[in-house]
Amino acid sequence: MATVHVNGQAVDIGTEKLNLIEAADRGGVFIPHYCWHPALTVVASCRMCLVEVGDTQPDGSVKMQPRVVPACQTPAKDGTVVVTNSERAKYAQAQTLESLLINHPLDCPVCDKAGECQLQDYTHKFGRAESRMIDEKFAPPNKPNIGAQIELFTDRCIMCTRCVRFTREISGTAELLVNHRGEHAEIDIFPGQPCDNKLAGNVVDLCPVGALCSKDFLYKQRVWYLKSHDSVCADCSTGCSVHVDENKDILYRLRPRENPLAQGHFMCDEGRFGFHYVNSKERILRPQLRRDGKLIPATWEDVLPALRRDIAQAVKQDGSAVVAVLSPFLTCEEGYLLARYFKSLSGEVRLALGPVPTVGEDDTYPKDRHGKPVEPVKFTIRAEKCPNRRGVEEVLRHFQGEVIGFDDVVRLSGEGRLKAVYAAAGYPPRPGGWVSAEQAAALAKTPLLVVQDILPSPASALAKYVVPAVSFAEKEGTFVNHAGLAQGLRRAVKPPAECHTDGQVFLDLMERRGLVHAPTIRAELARDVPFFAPLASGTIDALGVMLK
Amino acid sequence: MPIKTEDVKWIETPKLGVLDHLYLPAILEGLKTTVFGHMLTPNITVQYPEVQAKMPPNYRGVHRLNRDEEGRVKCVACYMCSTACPAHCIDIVAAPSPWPDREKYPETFVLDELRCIYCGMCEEACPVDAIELTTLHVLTGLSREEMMFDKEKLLSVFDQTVKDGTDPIRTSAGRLGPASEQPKQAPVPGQPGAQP
Amino acid sequence: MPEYEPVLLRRVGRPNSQSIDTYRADGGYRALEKAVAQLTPEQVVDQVKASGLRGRGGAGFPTGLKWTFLPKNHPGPIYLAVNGDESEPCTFNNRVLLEEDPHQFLEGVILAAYATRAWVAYIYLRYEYGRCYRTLEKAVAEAYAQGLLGRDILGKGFHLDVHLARGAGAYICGEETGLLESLEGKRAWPRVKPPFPAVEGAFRKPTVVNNIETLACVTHIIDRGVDWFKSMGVPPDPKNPRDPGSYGPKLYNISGHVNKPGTVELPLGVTVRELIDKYGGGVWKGRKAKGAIPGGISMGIMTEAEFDTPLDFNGPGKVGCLGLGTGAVTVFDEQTSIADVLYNITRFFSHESCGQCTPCREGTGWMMKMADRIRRGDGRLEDLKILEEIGNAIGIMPGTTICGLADGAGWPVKNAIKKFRPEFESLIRAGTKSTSLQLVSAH
Amino acid sequence: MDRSLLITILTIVGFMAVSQGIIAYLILLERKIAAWVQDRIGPNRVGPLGLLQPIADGLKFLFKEEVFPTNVDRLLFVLAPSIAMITALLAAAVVPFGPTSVPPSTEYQFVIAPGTDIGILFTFAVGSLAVYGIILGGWASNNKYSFLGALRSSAQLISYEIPMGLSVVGVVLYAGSLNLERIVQQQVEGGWNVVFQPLAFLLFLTAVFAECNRLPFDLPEAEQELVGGYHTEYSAMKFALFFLGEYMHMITTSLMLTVVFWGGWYFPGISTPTSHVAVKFIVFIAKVVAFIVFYMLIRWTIPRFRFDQLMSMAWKVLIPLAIANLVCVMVVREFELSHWLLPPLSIALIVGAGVVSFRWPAAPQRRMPASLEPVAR
Repeated sequence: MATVHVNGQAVDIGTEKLNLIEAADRGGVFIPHYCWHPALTVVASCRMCLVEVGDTQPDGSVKMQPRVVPACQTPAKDGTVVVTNSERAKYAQAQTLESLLINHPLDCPVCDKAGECQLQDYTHKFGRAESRMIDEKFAPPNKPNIGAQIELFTDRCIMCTRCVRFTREISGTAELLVNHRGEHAEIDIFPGQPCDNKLAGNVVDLCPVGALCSKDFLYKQRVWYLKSHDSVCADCSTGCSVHVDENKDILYRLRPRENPLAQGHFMCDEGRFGFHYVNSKERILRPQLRRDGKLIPATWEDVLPALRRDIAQAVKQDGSAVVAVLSPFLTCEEGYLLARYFKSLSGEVRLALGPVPTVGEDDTYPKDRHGKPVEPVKFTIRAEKCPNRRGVEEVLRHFQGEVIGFDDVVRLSGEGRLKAVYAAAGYPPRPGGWVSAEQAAALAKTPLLVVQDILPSPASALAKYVVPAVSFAEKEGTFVNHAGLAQGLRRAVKPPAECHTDGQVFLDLMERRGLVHAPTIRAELARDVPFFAPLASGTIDALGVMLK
Repeated sequence: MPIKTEDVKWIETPKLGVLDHLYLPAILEGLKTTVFGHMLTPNITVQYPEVQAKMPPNYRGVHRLNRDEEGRVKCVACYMCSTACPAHCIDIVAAPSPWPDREKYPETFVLDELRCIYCGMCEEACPVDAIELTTLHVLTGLSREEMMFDKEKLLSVFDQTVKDGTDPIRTSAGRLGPASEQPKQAPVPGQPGAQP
Repeated sequence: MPEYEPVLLRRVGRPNSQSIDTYRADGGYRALEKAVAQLTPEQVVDQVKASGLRGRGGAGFPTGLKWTFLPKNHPGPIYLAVNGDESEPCTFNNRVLLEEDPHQFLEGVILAAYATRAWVAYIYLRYEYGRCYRTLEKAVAEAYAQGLLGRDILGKGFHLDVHLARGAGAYICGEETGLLESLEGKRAWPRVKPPFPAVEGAFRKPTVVNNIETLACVTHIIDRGVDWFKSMGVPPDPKNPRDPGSYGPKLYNISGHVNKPGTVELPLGVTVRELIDKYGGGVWKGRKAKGAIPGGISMGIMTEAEFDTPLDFNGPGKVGCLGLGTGAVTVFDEQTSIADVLYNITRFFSHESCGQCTPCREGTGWMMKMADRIRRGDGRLEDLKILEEIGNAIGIMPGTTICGLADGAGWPVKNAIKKFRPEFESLIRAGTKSTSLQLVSAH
Repeated sequence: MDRSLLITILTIVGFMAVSQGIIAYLILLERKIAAWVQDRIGPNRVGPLGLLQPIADGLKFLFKEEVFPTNVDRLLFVLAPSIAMITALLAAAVVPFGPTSVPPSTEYQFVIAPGTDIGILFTFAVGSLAVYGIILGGWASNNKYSFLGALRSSAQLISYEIPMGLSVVGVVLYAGSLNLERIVQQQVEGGWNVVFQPLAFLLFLTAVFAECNRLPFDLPEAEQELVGGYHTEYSAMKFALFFLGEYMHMITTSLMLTVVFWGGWYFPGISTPTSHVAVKFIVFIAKVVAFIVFYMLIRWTIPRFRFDQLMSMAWKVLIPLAIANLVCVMVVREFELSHWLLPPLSIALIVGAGVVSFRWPAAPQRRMPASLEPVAR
């Protein structure tokens, strides 16, 4: 058991190997830092985390070191004494901040980072009010094409080299480098080799100032307008924990949320920039039903009773000819409600798993210079491009023991053996789509085809009923990732005016009263399905719950 | 923030004399002020609309968007004004600027003059002195849409005020703050500070 | 004091001094043979330790002590890195040694490798030292040919390979860990210490880094014995408990405004005035000296009045300089504007700062900007205050940087302002340009 | 038909008509004076110099909707403004509005009811009824503010009746009559009462300000605190009636001041008993107008009293002084001392009051909490 004294307060750090920044953090003392990042190597070059350090001698006295030392590089040992608020430490930090601002342009008004900029924050908290520098600042030209998604505002860089180390240590692609020397040092790329790896977007998050900016988000919003919601990325089965940033119900960006159980600190660009369909103008905005061969917009008041009636009729004719397709983009709760609805109509109704989009192999990082993966793996982009196959499968297994594939549904439908298909899709737009034109034509042979989806697809064009679905950012629920980690989705934006969340639609189909409330349903799910038993309380904390 | 003790000014009740206790002298004094101090002095009211009032230069009226020397909009779309605005009447859409000497410019800039409370916070917040409140105070319109001033309209207010010579004066330091002035000397290519 | 007989430079100027044959004829490789035959590596280390040899690269760290820092019984490999990146301005003593007598140095390398049980020695040479490189290349080939390098040296079962590496053209490559980074083919960004190179150096293996002149001295310590070595120099200063004494010969460079610039070998402890007047032929054009840089510009500045300071490891510290440094004395005469000196110094360090640590990267640049402004006559009195403050605040001594470059950058600035403040103040008050700029505008 | 009855009816009609018209223009005058005092111009849009403004106002009052809030007592709600108006008018019945002569006289008397021997009593009695209208109005409105206004009004009017009555008793004693014509006549013979009883005049003046609800004593309506007080819920013609009542009150009290203290139509050197009746009339009216203007000027000069100040002034200052004044007059009359003794006595009383007030032990001060005691000044 090791005890560290942080500003006179004893902090027990157990047996963990921590540096002083982490140890002080345990004691509630924040030590400012730029170059240090828990996932990257220590270079101790920004000199922002300078503190006074001492050791407790065997006789109990404290021997302070004669100079300030960087906290990031100093391991916390039993008896280490850290002083962050002494005149000397504060002076060293203020001096570093003044230095950083020597060549940093004060263009905060036009800088996208303003508001979440660590240089701003630390200067406010630890720095001087005014710079004494009166000479001209060195302002190298911007590099707008340092990456397809990244722009480098060279003059704002404070040379923490987090981005360089990221590309070398996490992605392994090593596109970024430091060029020139001294105050002329700048981040650069090799000519013609932009930073376009699949994790490149992370350097924007890593950048403590506004030097590396995401072109996707550039100038779209000032960050202080954004409201952040904890959620889960729905783009692959890694299930990265993310912050969903929105303003006035428009989704502006996703940022990775540190979660050691899920993905660590980072997320891939596919997920990061793949959310734009949520704001799409193409979305299915209201329920539609087919009358005289044409799909016409309708109200929920019309559609829901008709839907209930038609499905009940089909079940009455032949329960086994009714199929509900549960896409792996449904939350566990939604899958559970839909399964329960159909199973309550008849035990013979069949439940199928929607198509599971899979692209290539799992993509692991870091890579070596030949693009081959290197051990140890620090980040994985999964081939399975859906967030909740495991969760939905577990629900299906519970209700009918086996999982019917989507191809079987298409085949049965093409053979004209089905009376009704309810396809709860909710797929984001990805190349190829979730259903091809042929598959859609086969599905359309079923007299009652209900398609619930976010965007129009060949299947929705042929469906008898089209029901709007909502995206991951608009609903609450649980996703279970590839490893069995159940994470909670929080609603970040309101769905379009006439869209009901999928869970609400299922609830209404069941004629259960009230609004859908994820924790309640989750508790029910945990009671009914043993796999989800750890979720019995209905709540999931920010890191999620590991299901076995 | 609590008020500091040294900032508190204590005022004591003045000691009244015998005459003061009679009240009558005070009443007469008051009447003197009423009659000779105000009633018989010239009026300062202006007969609007026959006579147009000349507003003091720091009057806060209709906004304008300033142009720089090259006639481009000075605004850099930093949203400081819309952030500072207590009435949430400024709506900006930023975009990468088409000019090399700055990074950002307002693609659209819409100010709802009906919603505005003319507090001047936008002017205070602007880091480049792009938005200013002019002395124009006659603001009428027949529809709400008409009162949504867009970028062109706000720039035209600038043109008009410049033509009329009714530039607002905002600070004792001069017409504009130091931040708004571009560096005077042309940057030498290749030298530090040269713009890309 | 009797006329000193040079040891390190004894073969300089002799015909064909670079060849192994003449070297052997002059008694070369005698020490190596003696050591390999009679001494264990530990005994070699002990001898060097006992001699009180301190690193000639600038910091003056006891060489024997450094060697003992290596982990005991390490499975290897252990590396010996030789710091030949002599880039301190006005310093050229290594060059003389390499160009004129490479085998003397090479013998030191082999001895050091023997003592430290290193398998491989990397000689990291400043890129600009092309001639040194070629001489050394030839010398190494000769040594290999005679079995002094390679496998089973002198039949005693110890191996050593020597690789020459040419530098990357930066001052920072001369910093111990910067050199190692550069050796590994990376950007010469000094490493965070700990771990020290003796534990984790080149290619993450234990590494000893020594200066060329130091290793040349090792040859003679083994050859002539500890007592000979200790007979020269200055004993420890009783007033300075941290001074272990300065023993042995030292190469001094004299440059700047003197009549006869060059390199001389003298026992440690000669005074600056003696160097200038006796060996440098006095200040040029009959002028008086204004000051001098005692040992490379990172050591600070001495005024004329301080010229009687002895140049040993302890001496310059007594007048506020950082240390002995490389022993390269650069003199500037009374007509030199101190603002020019300051600008030159700050410009050098701002150009050479590696850009890793914020205080040094930005501080050196800022100092240059201020020095430039003062030089152009636009200085402010508060600039002096800021310069002094930065000089004090950057470097490993206050703890704000990784390597010592910033200390070296701050020291001369502090010295200049402290020792020449009246001149700065009158210059700033008058708002006049410095001498050099006046000359430029006059032409 | 009796000729005198005809004259009386004509006088009534004339007085009513003219006074209403005058009131309308008094409102304009008040607005103009307010504007001038505030460096403005005042109403000038309707007609030349805004002279048609009263007509516009009147028309507006007439055409506005008669609002009856839901919970009012409808009967009293309508009755209240009428009472306010009627009492004000009734009070004017015995007050001269022009030159008069001592009854019995054959000359035309500028009074509606000439020769009323209880003239002053009548005026006071009827004038005091005005509070009835206000209280009823405040009560009937069923509104907190109105009710508070009404309560204040009742307390205020009852308090100020006493010093008003007492201050006039001195004059009445001196003149030996309650008949206003006689009081005028007495002043024609013996000089203006204001000269002999300045204290009584001041007391009366103060009291009538309170009686008329004029600033600085307009607490019953206090816009800032009570949103108009008793007339908060009133609009249109009913409101106008309150307004008319108030202005009628003002006119009546101005007439009273002129008649009782300032010698009515008499002005030494200009308007003597032998002067032409027109001269007398003009002098009389000039005095009245001067008082009305004085009312208006005071409105923009002195801020409103606090209610406790108002009450303490009535009970602690005005009433004792009025009694003292009365005693002085009684003493002079009883012992038939020279009436030139009265002015010094009166002034001595005023000064005495000031000295007493100055010397009086200060009312208990509200102490600051110790923590807020000034530390360094």
